Amino acid sequence: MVDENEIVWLVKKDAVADMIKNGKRSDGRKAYEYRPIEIITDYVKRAEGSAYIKLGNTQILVGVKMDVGQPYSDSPNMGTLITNAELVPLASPVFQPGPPNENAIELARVVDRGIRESKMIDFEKLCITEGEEVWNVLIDIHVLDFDGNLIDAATLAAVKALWTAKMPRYEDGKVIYEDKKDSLPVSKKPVACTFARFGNVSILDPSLEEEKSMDGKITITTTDDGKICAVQKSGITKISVPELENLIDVALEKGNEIRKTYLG
Amino acid sequence: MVDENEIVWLVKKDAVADMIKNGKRSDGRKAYEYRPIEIITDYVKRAEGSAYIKLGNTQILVGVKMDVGQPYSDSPNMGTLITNAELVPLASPVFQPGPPNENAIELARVVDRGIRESKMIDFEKLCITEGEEVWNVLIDIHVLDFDGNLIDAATLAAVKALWTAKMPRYEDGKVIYEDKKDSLPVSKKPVACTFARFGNVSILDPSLEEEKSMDGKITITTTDDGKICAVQKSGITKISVPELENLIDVALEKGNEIRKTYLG
Amino acid sequence: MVDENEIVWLVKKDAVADMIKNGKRSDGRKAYEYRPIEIITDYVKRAEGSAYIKLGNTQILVGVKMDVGQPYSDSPNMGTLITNAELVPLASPVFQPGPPNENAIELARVVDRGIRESKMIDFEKLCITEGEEVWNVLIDIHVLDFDGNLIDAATLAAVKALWTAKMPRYEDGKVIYEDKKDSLPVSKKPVACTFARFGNVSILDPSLEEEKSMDGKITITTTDDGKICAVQKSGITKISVPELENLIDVALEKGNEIRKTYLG
Amino acid sequence: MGMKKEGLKLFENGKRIDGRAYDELRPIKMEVGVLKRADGSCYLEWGGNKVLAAVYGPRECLPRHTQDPLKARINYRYNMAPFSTDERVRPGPSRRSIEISKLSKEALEHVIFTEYFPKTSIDIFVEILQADAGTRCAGLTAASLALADAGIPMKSLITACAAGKIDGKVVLDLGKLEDNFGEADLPIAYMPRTKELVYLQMDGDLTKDEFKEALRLALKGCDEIYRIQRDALKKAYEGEVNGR
Amino acid sequence: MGMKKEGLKLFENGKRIDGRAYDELRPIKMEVGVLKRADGSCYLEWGGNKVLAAVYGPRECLPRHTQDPLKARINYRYNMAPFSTDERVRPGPSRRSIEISKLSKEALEHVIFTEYFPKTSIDIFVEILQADAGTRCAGLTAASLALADAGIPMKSLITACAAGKIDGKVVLDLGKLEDNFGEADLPIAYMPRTKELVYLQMDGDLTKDEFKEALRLALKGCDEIYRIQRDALKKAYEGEVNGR
Amino acid sequence: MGMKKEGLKLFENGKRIDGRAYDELRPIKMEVGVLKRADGSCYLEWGGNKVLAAVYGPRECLPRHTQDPLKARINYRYNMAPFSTDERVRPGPSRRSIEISKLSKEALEHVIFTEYFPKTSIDIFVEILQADAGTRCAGLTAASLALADAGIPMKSLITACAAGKIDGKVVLDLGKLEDNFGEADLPIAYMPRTKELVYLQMDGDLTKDEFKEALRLALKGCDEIYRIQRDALKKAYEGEVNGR
Repeated sequence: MVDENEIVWLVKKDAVADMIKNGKRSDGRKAYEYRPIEIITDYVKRAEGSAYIKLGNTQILVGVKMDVGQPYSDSPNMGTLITNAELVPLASPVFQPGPPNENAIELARVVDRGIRESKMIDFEKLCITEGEEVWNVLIDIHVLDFDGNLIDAATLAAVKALWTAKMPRYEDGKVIYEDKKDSLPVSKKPVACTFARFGNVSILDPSLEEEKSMDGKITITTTDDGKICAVQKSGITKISVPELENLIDVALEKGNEIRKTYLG
Repeated sequence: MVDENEIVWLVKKDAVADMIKNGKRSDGRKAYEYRPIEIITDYVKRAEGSAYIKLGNTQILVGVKMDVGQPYSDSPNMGTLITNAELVPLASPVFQPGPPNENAIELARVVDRGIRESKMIDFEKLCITEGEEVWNVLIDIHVLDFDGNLIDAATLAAVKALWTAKMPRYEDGKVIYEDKKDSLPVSKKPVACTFARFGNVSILDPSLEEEKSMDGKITITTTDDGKICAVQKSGITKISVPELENLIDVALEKGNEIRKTYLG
Repeated sequence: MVDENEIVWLVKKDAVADMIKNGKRSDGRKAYEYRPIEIITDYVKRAEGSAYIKLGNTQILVGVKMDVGQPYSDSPNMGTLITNAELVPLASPVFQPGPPNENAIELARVVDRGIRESKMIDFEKLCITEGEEVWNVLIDIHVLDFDGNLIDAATLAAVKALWTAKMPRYEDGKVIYEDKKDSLPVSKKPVACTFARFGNVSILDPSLEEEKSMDGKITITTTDDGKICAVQKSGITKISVPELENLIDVALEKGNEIRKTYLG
Repeated sequence: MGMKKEGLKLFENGKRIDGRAYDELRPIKMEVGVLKRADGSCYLEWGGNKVLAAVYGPRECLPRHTQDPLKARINYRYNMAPFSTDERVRPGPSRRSIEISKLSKEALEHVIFTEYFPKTSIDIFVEILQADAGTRCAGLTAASLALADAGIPMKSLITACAAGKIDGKVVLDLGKLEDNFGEADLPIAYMPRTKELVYLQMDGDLTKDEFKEALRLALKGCDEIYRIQRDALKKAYEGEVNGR
Repeated sequence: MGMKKEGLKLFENGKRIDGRAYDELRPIKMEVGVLKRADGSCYLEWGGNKVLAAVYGPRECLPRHTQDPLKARINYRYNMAPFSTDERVRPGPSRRSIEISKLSKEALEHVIFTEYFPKTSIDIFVEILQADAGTRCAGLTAASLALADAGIPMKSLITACAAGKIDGKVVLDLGKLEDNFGEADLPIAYMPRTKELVYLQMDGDLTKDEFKEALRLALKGCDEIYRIQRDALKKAYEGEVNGR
Repeated sequence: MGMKKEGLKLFENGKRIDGRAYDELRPIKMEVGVLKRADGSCYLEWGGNKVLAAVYGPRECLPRHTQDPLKARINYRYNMAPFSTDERVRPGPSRRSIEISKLSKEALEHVIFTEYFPKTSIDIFVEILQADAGTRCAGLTAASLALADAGIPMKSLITACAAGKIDGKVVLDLGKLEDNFGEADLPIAYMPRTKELVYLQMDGDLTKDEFKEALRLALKGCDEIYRIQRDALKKAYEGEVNGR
C-alpha cells in the first residue's frame, strides 16, 4: 500500500533533488564542502587506539584493538587487519539489532579497503614469529548518531585511531594490555571523499536528508602521494567517464585539505 | 486485539492475586510452604551425575557431564563450570524450540550463580596441568514438565547431582567415561528459595498458576553457614527494604530445612 | 485458503497418479526405466574430483575437495568423509537461500550413507599420521536444475567424482593444490535406485512431475558384489514386505546396468 | 556401523555380548500419561534407552502462513538431552536429528487422520534422556503411544524395532556395542494389523537373503513390542476408568 | 567475584585501592540530549565507565504480532562496544547482556506508564563505550534519564548503584579491580521517593548483617546519584527554556 | 592485491604470464537458455571462470511486507560453489559475496524497468562454479543475459569487465596470478550505448593517469564482450525461431 506518508516523502525527496540540481543545498553548503568536523582521540582507554568523530551531526566512535593470532597461510610473515562496523539501533530509528546487514558490511569493507590498499600499515612489522604468531589489528566502527556520510567519517576516525594507537606488550604468550607503549608501524594517511549523485550532479559529504533523496554515491579514497587507492559506486546511479575524472580531481584536492587539517 | 480468552484470563489472574493477598493459596498451602519434593539421583547413567526432581508437578532432569579443556587465561589453575538450561517444548505448550531465550538464560545463570558463589566446587582441585588442562563441569538443566518455580527445583537437583557425581578417569589425553570412581571436590549445599510477589505479599515456591498471576519474584540462595550467596529479582515488581530483609530470614530458615531433608 | 491454483493442482496430481497406477508414465517410460544420463568428469579444475550429471532435465555438479585435519578420537587412523548438499535457489523456484533444510540434509545423508557403507573409500589409506593428521574428503552436491530424483543422480556423480579424483600433495604441513597426481584409494561402485510410490505401485527414477504427485519414495543403494548397503523410505507411503523384496531385485539389476554403462 | 573392533567377539556360542539370543529383545517398559502439561505423553525404557514423548494438539498452527487449509500439520522433534551420551551432545538440532525427525513425522503422518483437523498443528516432541542404541525406534514407539494418550484419531498404532548384523549373524535389536561395531542396522516401523512398513532405513552390508532375514526378525520384534504398547494403553485406560 | 588476588590489598588504612573511602562513589557526570536522531538520550561517565543511552518511541511496534493491545512494549538492549574492555568483546548479544537487558527492562517497565501507549514499543538502547565495573547500574541510570529526555511519562525516575565487599569490608560502588577480586557485589535500583527496589541482584558471600549494610550503602549511593540526575535534567530544561 | 610475489615477473617482453598482450581479453563464451526450471538463464566461460546465472520472475514478492507497491524488488545472489577454488569455500554468504551482490543488484536495478512490475520480485542467482579472477564481472555479464533470456524489459544490456595493474603496467582483464600479485584492479560495468558506468569499484594503487588508462582499457574490453553477448542472444533467438 502506498500510504500518505510515503507520498509526502516522495514529494519532499523530489524537492531536495531539484534544489541540488539547481546548485543549492538546504544547509547552504557549496557542492564540494564538508560539514564541520570535530575529532577527539584516545576517547576510550581500553582500546589500543580510538577516535571519536563528529561530522555535522553524524557521530562515530572507532576503536582499534590488537591481539595475537596465527597468520594466513599465504602471508606467513604478515599481521592481519579486520574491520567491522556495527550500525547499532541507538544511532538511528531505521537501524535494527542483529548481525551486520549489507549496508554495514559495505561500510566496513570500503573503510577497510582504503586503509589496506593505501599500505598505511606495514604488516610485515606486525609479524612476531613467521608462520606462527602475528599481531591482528581489529578496527571497530561504532556509529552513535547517523546523519549521513558514514564512510568518510569512519575512514577519517579509523586512520586517526591507527596513528594514535599504542601497541600492548606481548610476553610469554600473553598480551599485556596494561602496558602499551610503541606506536603502530603506520605511514600514509588515506582519506575517503564521498559524493552523492543526483542525476548528473555530484555533491560532497551528503547529509542524511541528502542521502535519502540521492540516486546513489561514489567514494574515492586517495593517499598523500596523490594516488587513488579505492573507489566504490553504490546505489542506483550511473556516471560518465568525464564526470568520474572530475570527481577524482576533487577527491585528490579535498583529501589533501583534510589530511592537512585533521591528520597533520 | 483483546480477545475473549484474554479477558477471561485477566479476570482469573486478578482472582488468584486477590486470594493470595488475603492469605490464601488455591492448593491450600501456607505462604512459606513448599510443594512435595521427590528426588531420584543417578537417573541417567551416561552422565557423571544426575538428579531427577519432582516439585509438585514440575519435573526436571539435571545432568552433570565432565570433559577436559583449556583453563581461562585469568585463572590458569582452575577448572571451569558451565550451566545451561533448555526449556524444551515437550515441557509446556508455551515453550518454543530454538536457542535458549531470556527466560532459559536467566534460569541457567541464577542456578549457576548460586553454585559458583557458594564456592561449593573447589575449582583448584579440578586443575590437571596448570595453564593447559583442567576439568570442565557442564550442568544441563532439562525441564520435562513445567508447573512453576524452576529455579528452586533446578538448583536443588543440580546440587544433588554434583554431590553424587563420579569423575571419569583421564589418561593419555583421553577421558575414559567407562571408568568413573572419585567424587567431585564439593563442599557446601546452596539452596535457592523463590518468592512470588503479589503487590507487597510474598509466597514461597509459586506454582505455574501463581506465576501467571504474580507481579514478579525474588530468589535468595543461601548456604549451610548461614550466608547469602545469590539474590535475583525478576519481573515487574518492587520491594521495600524491610520486606526484603524478612524474605532473607525466611530463605535462611527454609534453606536449612531443605538441606536437612534432601541434601543431608 | 484453498486457492484456485491449488485445486487445479490437486486435480492434476490425481490424474498423474491415476495414469501411473494404470501402468503409464507421461513421458512414455516403462516403470523401471531411467531417463537419459549424461556425465562429464573433471568439470571443475579446482576440485580434486568433479562430475557434472544430466539425468533427464535434472542437472547436478558434484565436487570433491580434500584437506588435512585431525581424525576423530574413536578412529585415529582413518580419514574422514563429509557430504554436503546445497539446494541453491538457482535450481528451482521453490528452493530458498539459507542453510540446508531437511530435504537437503536428507539428500546429503542418503548419498553419504551409500558411499560410506559400501566401503568404497579405504579410510585407513587416508591416514597421514595416526591420531594427528588425516585426509578429509569433502563431497559437495550442487544442484543446478531440479527435475526430480536428486538422490540417484547425486550418488552417481559423487561416485564418478571420487573415482576420477586426484589427491593433492601434502608437504611441510601444507596442501599443495597445484600438484595433484595419485588417485583416491577407492574400490566398489555403489549405485542408488529410487522408486516413487503411488499407492502400491512403484516406478523408478521419478521426474519432478511424478515426485509432485507421488506418496513417497524408497531408495535402495547396492554395490558391485550384489549387496545392499543403504535403504531409505521417505514421504508418506507404506510398503509391504513382498513389494520391498521385489524392489530390491530391481535395484540390484538396475544397479548393475548403471555400473556397467556409466562407471565401467 | 564400521568401527574396527579388534578381537572383540559380538556373537559367540549362540549368545550375544549381553547374553541375549539372536532373536531376543532387550527389556522394555512403557507408561503413558506421565506429564501434566502435555495433551498426551509416554515414558519408555528399552534396554539402556530412556525416552519421553509428549504430544500437544491439535492446536492452532502458528505462524498462520504455515497452516494447511485441508489438514493438520504434523511436527516431530527428536532431541537428545545433552547428558544422554558419554560425549555431551550440543543442544540444538543436528543433521542426524533433523533426518530422524523428518522420517518419523512422515511415518506418523501416514496413520493420523490429519484431514479431521485442518489449520491445526499436532506437535510431537521426543526427548532421548539416556541413549543406548535404537533411539529412533524407541522414540517412534513412544510417540505413537503419546498420540493415543492424547486421543488423536489414528488408523493404527505404529510400532518400531530394528534388526542388524553382528559378526556375520543377523540378530534382533542391536545394543550399543553391537551398534558401534556391527555390520548393518535396519530400523523399521510397521502398522500391526497389515504389517506394512511406514518407517524404513538401512545401512551397512547385507546380502538379499540377510536383508530378508533381518526384516523377518524386525517384524517379529515389532509384534512383541506391539503387545507391550497395548498393555500400557490398557493399564492407563483402566486407571482412568477407576478414577485414577 | 572469586578471582584469586595473591597479596593484593584492596582495603588498607581505611582507604581503598583508588584512594576512596568505604562509602564514596567514583566521580559521575551526566548530560542529556546528546544525540540528534534519538527521541531521548543521555551520556554518562562514572569512574571509568562511558555509557550512552538512547530512547526511541513510543512508536508502532513491529512486527505487528508482537504488539500488546493494552500497553506499550518495552525493549531494552544493553550492549558492550567491542573495544570497551581489554579483551575485545564479540559483537552481538551474550548470555550476560541478555540477562542484564531483561532485568533492566523489567525495572523500567515498573515505572513507565505503559498503558498510555497501547500497541507501541518504547525502545531503549544502552551502549557501553568503555567499561569499568558497574556498567549495568550506569546503563540503567542513563536509560532512566534518556526516557525523561524523551518525555516518556513515568511514575518515578530510577537510580541505580551497587555496593560490595572487599577484603571482608562492605563498601560502596566497586571499581574494576575491586570487582575482579572482591567477595560480593549487590547492584540495585530504586525509586527515589519510596526507596523501594526495582532492580536487585547479588552474588558473592554476605552474612545477613553484611547484606543489610551493603543495602544501606547502595541506597545512600542512589541518593547521591539521584541528585546528579536531577541536576542534569534541570540543566537540560534550562537550556531548552533559554532556547539552546 | 598486495601479496608479495618474490621474483615472479607478470609482464615481460610485452607479454603477460599467460601470453596475452596488455589489452587482450581471456577467451569468453556464453550460452543462454541452459536451465529448464529458471525463467531465464546463461552459462558463461571466461578464462578459467565457469559461471551460471538464472532469473526467476517477475513473481509475487514474499513475504508480503517486503513488497514495493511502486516497483519490482530486485534480488541478486552471488554465490561461490564450495569446490570453485583451491581452498573449499564454506557454504553461505560471506561479507565479500554480500557486497558483490549488493553492488551488482544496484547496477541491474538501474536498467530494469522495475516500475512495470509493482509488488513482484525479480530474483537473480549467480553461481560461480569455477573461479579464476574477475568473477564479479563474469557474474554480472551472465546475469544481464539471463535477464534478457527471461524477457525482462531493460533500458539496456549491461556488460562488465575489469582492468588492472601488474608490474607497473596497466593491462586488461587480470587472470588469477595477476590478481593475486597485481597492484590494482578496476572492475566496471557499462551500458553499451552511452558508455556510462553502472558498476564501479577499484582497489590498489593508481595515479590519476593510470586510472584513466585503466578505465579506457576496461571500456574497450566491455565493447568486445558486448559483441559476444549480442551474438549469444542472436543465436538463442534464431534457435527459437527455427523451433529449437
